[in-house]
Amino acid sequence: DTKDKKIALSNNYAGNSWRQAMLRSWDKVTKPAVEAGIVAAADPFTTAENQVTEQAAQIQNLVLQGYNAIVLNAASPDALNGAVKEACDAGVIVVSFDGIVTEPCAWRIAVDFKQMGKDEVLYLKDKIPAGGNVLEIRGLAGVFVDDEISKGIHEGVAENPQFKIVGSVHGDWDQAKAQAAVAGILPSLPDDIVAVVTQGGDGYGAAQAFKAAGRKMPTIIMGNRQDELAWWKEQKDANGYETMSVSIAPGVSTLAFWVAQQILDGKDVPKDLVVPFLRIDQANLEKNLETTEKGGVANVEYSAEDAQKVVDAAKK
Amino acid sequence: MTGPSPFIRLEDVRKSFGAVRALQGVDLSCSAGECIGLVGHNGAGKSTLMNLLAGVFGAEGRMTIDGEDVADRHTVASAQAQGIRCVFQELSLCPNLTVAENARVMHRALKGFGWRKRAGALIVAKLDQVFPGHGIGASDIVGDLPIARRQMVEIARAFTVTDAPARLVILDEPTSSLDAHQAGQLLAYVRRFVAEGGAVVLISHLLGEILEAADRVVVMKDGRVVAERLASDFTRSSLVAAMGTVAREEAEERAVVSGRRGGEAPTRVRARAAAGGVDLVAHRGEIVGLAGLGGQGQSEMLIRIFDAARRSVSGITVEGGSALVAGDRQTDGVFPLWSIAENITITSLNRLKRGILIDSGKTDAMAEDWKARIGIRTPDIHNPILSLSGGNQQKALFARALGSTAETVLMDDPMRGVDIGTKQEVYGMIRAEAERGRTFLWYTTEMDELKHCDHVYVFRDQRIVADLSRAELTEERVLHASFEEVA
Amino acid sequence: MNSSFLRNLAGRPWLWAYVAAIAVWLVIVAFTGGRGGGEVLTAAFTFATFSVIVGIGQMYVVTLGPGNVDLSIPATITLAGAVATKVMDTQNGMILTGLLIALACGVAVGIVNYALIWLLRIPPIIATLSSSFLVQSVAIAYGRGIRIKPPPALADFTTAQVLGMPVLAICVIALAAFMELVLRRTLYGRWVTAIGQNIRAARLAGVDVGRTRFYAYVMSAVFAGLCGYLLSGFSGGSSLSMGEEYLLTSIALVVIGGSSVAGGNSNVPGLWGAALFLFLVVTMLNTYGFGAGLRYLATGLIIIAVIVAASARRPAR
Amino acid sequence: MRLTARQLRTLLPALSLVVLLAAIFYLQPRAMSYVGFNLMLNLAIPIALATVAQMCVITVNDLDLSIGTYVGFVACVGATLLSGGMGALPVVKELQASGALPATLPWIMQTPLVGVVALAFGIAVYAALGALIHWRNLPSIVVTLGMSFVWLGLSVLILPVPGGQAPAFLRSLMTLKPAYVPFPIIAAIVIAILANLLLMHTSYGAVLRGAGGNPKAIERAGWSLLKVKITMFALAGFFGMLAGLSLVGLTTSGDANIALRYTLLSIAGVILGGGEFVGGRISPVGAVIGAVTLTLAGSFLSFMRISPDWQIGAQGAILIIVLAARTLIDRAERRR
Ligand SMILES: Nc1ncnc2c1ncn2[C@@H]1O[C@H](COP(=O)(O)OP(=O)(O)OP(=O)(O)O)[C@@H](O)[C@H]1O
Ligand SMILES: Nc1ncnc2c1ncn2[C@@H]1O[C@H](COP(=O)(O)OP(=O)(O)OP(=O)(O)O)[C@@H](O)[C@H]1O
Ligand SMILES: O[C@@H]1[C@H](O)[C@H](O)CO[C@H]1O
Ligand SMILES: [Mg+2]
Ligand SMILES: [Mg+2]
Repeated sequence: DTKDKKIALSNNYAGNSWRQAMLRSWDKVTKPAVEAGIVAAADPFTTAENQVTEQAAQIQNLVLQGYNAIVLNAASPDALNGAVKEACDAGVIVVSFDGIVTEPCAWRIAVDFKQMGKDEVLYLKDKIPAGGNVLEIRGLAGVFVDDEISKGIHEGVAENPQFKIVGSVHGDWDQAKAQAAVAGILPSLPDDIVAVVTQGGDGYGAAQAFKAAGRKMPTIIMGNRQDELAWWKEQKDANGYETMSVSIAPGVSTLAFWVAQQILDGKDVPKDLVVPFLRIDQANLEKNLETTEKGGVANVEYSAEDAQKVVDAAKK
Repeated sequence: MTGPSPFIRLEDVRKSFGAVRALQGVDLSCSAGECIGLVGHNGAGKSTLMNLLAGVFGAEGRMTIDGEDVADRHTVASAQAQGIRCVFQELSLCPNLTVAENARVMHRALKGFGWRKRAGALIVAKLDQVFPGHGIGASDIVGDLPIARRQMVEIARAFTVTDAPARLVILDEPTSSLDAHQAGQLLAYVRRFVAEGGAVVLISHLLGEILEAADRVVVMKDGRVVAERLASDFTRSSLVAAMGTVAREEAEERAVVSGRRGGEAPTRVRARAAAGGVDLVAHRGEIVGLAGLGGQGQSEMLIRIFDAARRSVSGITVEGGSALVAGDRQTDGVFPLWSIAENITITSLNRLKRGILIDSGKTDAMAEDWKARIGIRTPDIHNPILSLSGGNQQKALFARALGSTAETVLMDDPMRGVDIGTKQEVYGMIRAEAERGRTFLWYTTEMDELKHCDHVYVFRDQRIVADLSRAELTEERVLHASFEEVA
Repeated sequence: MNSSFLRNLAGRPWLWAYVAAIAVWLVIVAFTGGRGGGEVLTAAFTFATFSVIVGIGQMYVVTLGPGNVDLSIPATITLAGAVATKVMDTQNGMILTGLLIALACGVAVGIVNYALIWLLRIPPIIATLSSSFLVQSVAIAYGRGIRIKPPPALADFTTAQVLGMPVLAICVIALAAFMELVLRRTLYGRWVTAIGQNIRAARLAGVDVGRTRFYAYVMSAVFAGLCGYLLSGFSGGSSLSMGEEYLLTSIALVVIGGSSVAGGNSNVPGLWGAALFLFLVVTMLNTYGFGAGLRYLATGLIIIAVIVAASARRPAR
Repeated sequence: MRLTARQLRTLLPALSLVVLLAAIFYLQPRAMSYVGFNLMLNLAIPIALATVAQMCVITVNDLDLSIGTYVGFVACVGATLLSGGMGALPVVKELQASGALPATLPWIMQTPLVGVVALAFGIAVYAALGALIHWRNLPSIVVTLGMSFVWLGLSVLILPVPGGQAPAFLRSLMTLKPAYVPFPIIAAIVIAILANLLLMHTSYGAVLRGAGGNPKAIERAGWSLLKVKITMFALAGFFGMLAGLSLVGLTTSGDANIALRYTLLSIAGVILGGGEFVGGRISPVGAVIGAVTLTLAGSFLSFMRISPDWQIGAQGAILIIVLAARTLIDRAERRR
């Protein structure tokens, strides 16, 4: 019974569409849960700037406010451990998702980002068996997610030596920044780029840069943003363009919410849970585009039952 | 040449700043127990010479101290160790520090436990000696003090002694921000200091001060010493003649043109009195003096009037615009990154445009015109303003205000550091402008300058306590009004 | 005559930004063996354009003297972009309305900034930082992070090129020339520089200090608004993070471009040199395949090297 | 006894701190406890130290835009070199995993001394920057802007991904639980007293501050401005190092992007504490209070429970309110 338990969402960044969708999903699922009396409160908190120190302070303040559980999208996998440990010691349940933490006392709802990067290459292997030159767009330097996805990509390329990464730029998961970085490096790259591997939120920018340079459009892996999907659809209709799109669904915050609720309810939940990433292919592009809000991110939200299934699967 | 065994000798020293030859072969010697008066026009090289003595920069030529040639290794630190102190023309205190801390900055010996107390005691004791009744505390922040008190602190600091003696104290226009009373105190102390065996070099454009305090007078012109005699051998006019300025002092005595004073002429400025004071009123074509001891609210009044010409200020009305000549040129006047021309024209730019663009032909013409009219000593008006000597910078500020269209010119003790020849010219200009209908409000700490005014308001404690007409104006009456209730 | 011309040129601090930009460009071209040099320049001009737009506004603010800086530029870019794209809603007919609204966002932010500085006497650094948080919140609440496509005509205009030169860059070069003229040859420009050197002296010389500063802060925000508008046209919509990189960039342009951070001494040509230089440095390091760590390190060292080289040539004072 | 305007202005930072505390206790009475202070304030320690570092630079009319990334660099060094020597570097571990390096490393690669050397290098770089800025008469903003990239680059090289482990002594120091008075409060008081002694009470401190007020006067009094700049920048490097070490002691591991925000926070802290950008007018005690106020402002907001859309804006609003209150009191006092 969790009807007088309070849950808080600690979020370090709200400045992109993924995070906005994440917050909206949280709202959409937790409001009815609070109204139905399943929990007493489910308040979201966001720091002003994307900073470890600010989020650490935020977690400490949430502990002070007497929340029973904190659902956490962390700015850093390690650097919040001090604050997380302090929360655990105060008897607070900490469930991390997307940006997970390594502190053992916390739960982790992880996406296998490394696998995600690898899958991109595997897709290319099927689509372009002959291989060729690849451009890599990375995320924000020094951030765990960036490193994991990139590692996966490089592992994939190592296993498929017909592909060669001829250039690598940081686009900070931002369309405009990715566009500038790609536009700068393109002139120095060979003419025959067959594919662009990305991390999400940068595919459209890459396409723009190729278009502006008058280059042949390579296969650009997309990251589930609506503008990316729309562009892909446009190209598909015009010339049969083929690619795939993959990213973590923002609605995973709602899964974390239910997991926290179940732990508070006394259920036995394993510390490490894995959720699949959300992948869109040529076949289900239209369907996903339809359900994705204009300008938003393709999404999946979780119900209590969905959460139960994920937990059960992990126990096996 | 004179006096007993000089301990400092300069021989044939030269100093150039780029193309400017500031010193072109100067000889000077300095003995214990004498006060040397150093005079010369603006830009003659006086400050440059003193900076050399103080070790601020090196020069060509020979310099011996106690018979030892130090020309190549004379630095600020070694000068101090030799007992040479300097009160620079531009303020050299740290405004963010207290009076005691500023004393510490000067003395390396003031360190270790209790240094603050010792520094405070040292400087306050010296202030008591030089300026009795100064009203300055050791823990006062220098930036909070009015400029006169800041100058007093700096002067007193130069005379304080810790480990190194004070053998020669250089005073570069020390009285420029002091009122007559404080200046008198300083000169009296200089005489005492000299009597006790110290040496002083006193630079001033107030020849009265020089003749009163100095034993020997050195006259400089264009980077050279052109005359050197005992003070008693000079009279005011022979000194002026030696400086090479045409003595135009007779002009000063010219009668006031009638009709300028009050009455029918329209009112230009009216400032309602603070409780218990007199109203300030100035008419078209009038020269109105603001007198009293330093820091009694005269500058504040000028600035309020200045503001009132631009936006409404309660109790003050101004007709026809106003312009201001700052006396504290470092903080109130000069734009240090700009050329002389840009500094002169800033207030008049509205008139110097073609369309909406500033016309450099017109600005240059205005600057050239004023360079000639007021005698700014520079080969090129596009040189930086900071390349000018202090007095010449002040002239540029005059040009800025007089060159504007403002009907009322406010002058905040504007003659600080201006040489006597130029002063006479500026006085003439002010009179001529007044005759043409301009109004002048003139704050000055020099009694002589009040004589140019049609009437004078005496300030005390932020209020006007007396309105003296030209006929009533005497030094006694001004002093009387200035002190009245205090005494 | 010839030597005085050279001396004159060497005395111009902005020269060094161009020297550095050209040097970096040569290094890039050396990598590709001469291929793609023109395309690199096209890209450089394309992206430098946006930095220069905000750099101009920042420069006017910085010229006002020590402590004056506008940290709200990124948030204003974001807000203007979000509001404009939402209002235009992909319709070509709304392009002008969108522009006006983006500029109006700038005016509003500028007024708020100056009100904080003037009414509440908050130091500009903190005032504009605080207001940037507020503006960012407004942008979030208004746009909710949703990315709306710009009207096609706007997108076409912002990406158009003639002979490899972006049309937008040509417009902004003209804008920069105009703003240089304003700085050097108008009353307003003189007033800004006077205030930057000595604010008290400026007031006593009859400069309308309050209004001059007000216009500078409003101008900076308006340019940020314009940048947000054009940027969302150029990159296919607005996003909540679109302004982020312009915080450091706008300041870096001003200082690398040879303006004095102590105020009172600025120039517009340097902004273009610095903007090209900064873009080319990143491109060069990407081209040579530097990892993120080495890239940051090299960027920092190059910036310092340029500023030291420039200082050596400047007159002593 | 009536307060002068200046005295009141010095008291203002403390006053706004008290008001903020009162508001916090009203919203969340639980904060008024040993644990409460610990939780609210332990992250104020590194901020206070970074603020003091920034203040040293501001004293001589410069600004340090690199303090945030420098603190991050120190944290990365602290979490790697200082705890396990070169053996703790991810690069080395990778090489070991791939077999390029032996599983057990020689002594020289395991000694934390390397970390001490790296920290000393940081301070030396700061001192050199002071010298460079003085010699070439460079604008500090540009140089430190460049340095901010340099430190970030070095941090990413040391720790490409967040991680590492803070040395045990830092961890236990930062989690001290002394009797009665919470550790953060003791630390803040010690920092304030230390900085105040150094800059406001020593006799050379007067010279250092004087160099901000009127550098020419300091030079004319025979002091070396070069030495002053070097001293102040080295001090900044020293306090910045303490900030980084205390931070890594709290977070337990390093991250290149950990303290980017400290640059602006530290500037805001100095100003909030009554310091000014130019003229050498600073207040070390005020700066520490300013840093604590900024930290508490975060707690206050979190206790207020505002809609997430407006949470960022509210942080701006609170900065404005704290500073505006200062201006209003200031103005009321002047009118009196
Ligand atoms: N730093 C400098 N750079 C260039 N020229 C200088 C510098 N200092 C002084 N000069 C020039 O040297 C000459 C002598 O100046 P100095 O300041 O010694 O004159 P002064 O006799 O003290 O004049 P005043 O009575 O106006 O103070 C002037 O022509 C001045 O412009
Ligand atoms: N940096 C500079 N560059 C060029 N000229 C300067 C500079 N600084 C000052 N000046 C001006 O050059 C003038 C020359 O000064 P100096 O006293 O040597 O006069 P002069 O031209 O030799 O006079 P005279 O013709 O009477 O001998 C100074 O009055 C000063 O205003
Ligand atoms: O921006 C998003 C998210 O913040 C997430 O952490 C990982 O993918 C990135 O693209
Ligand atoms: Mg002089
Ligand atoms: Mg002078």
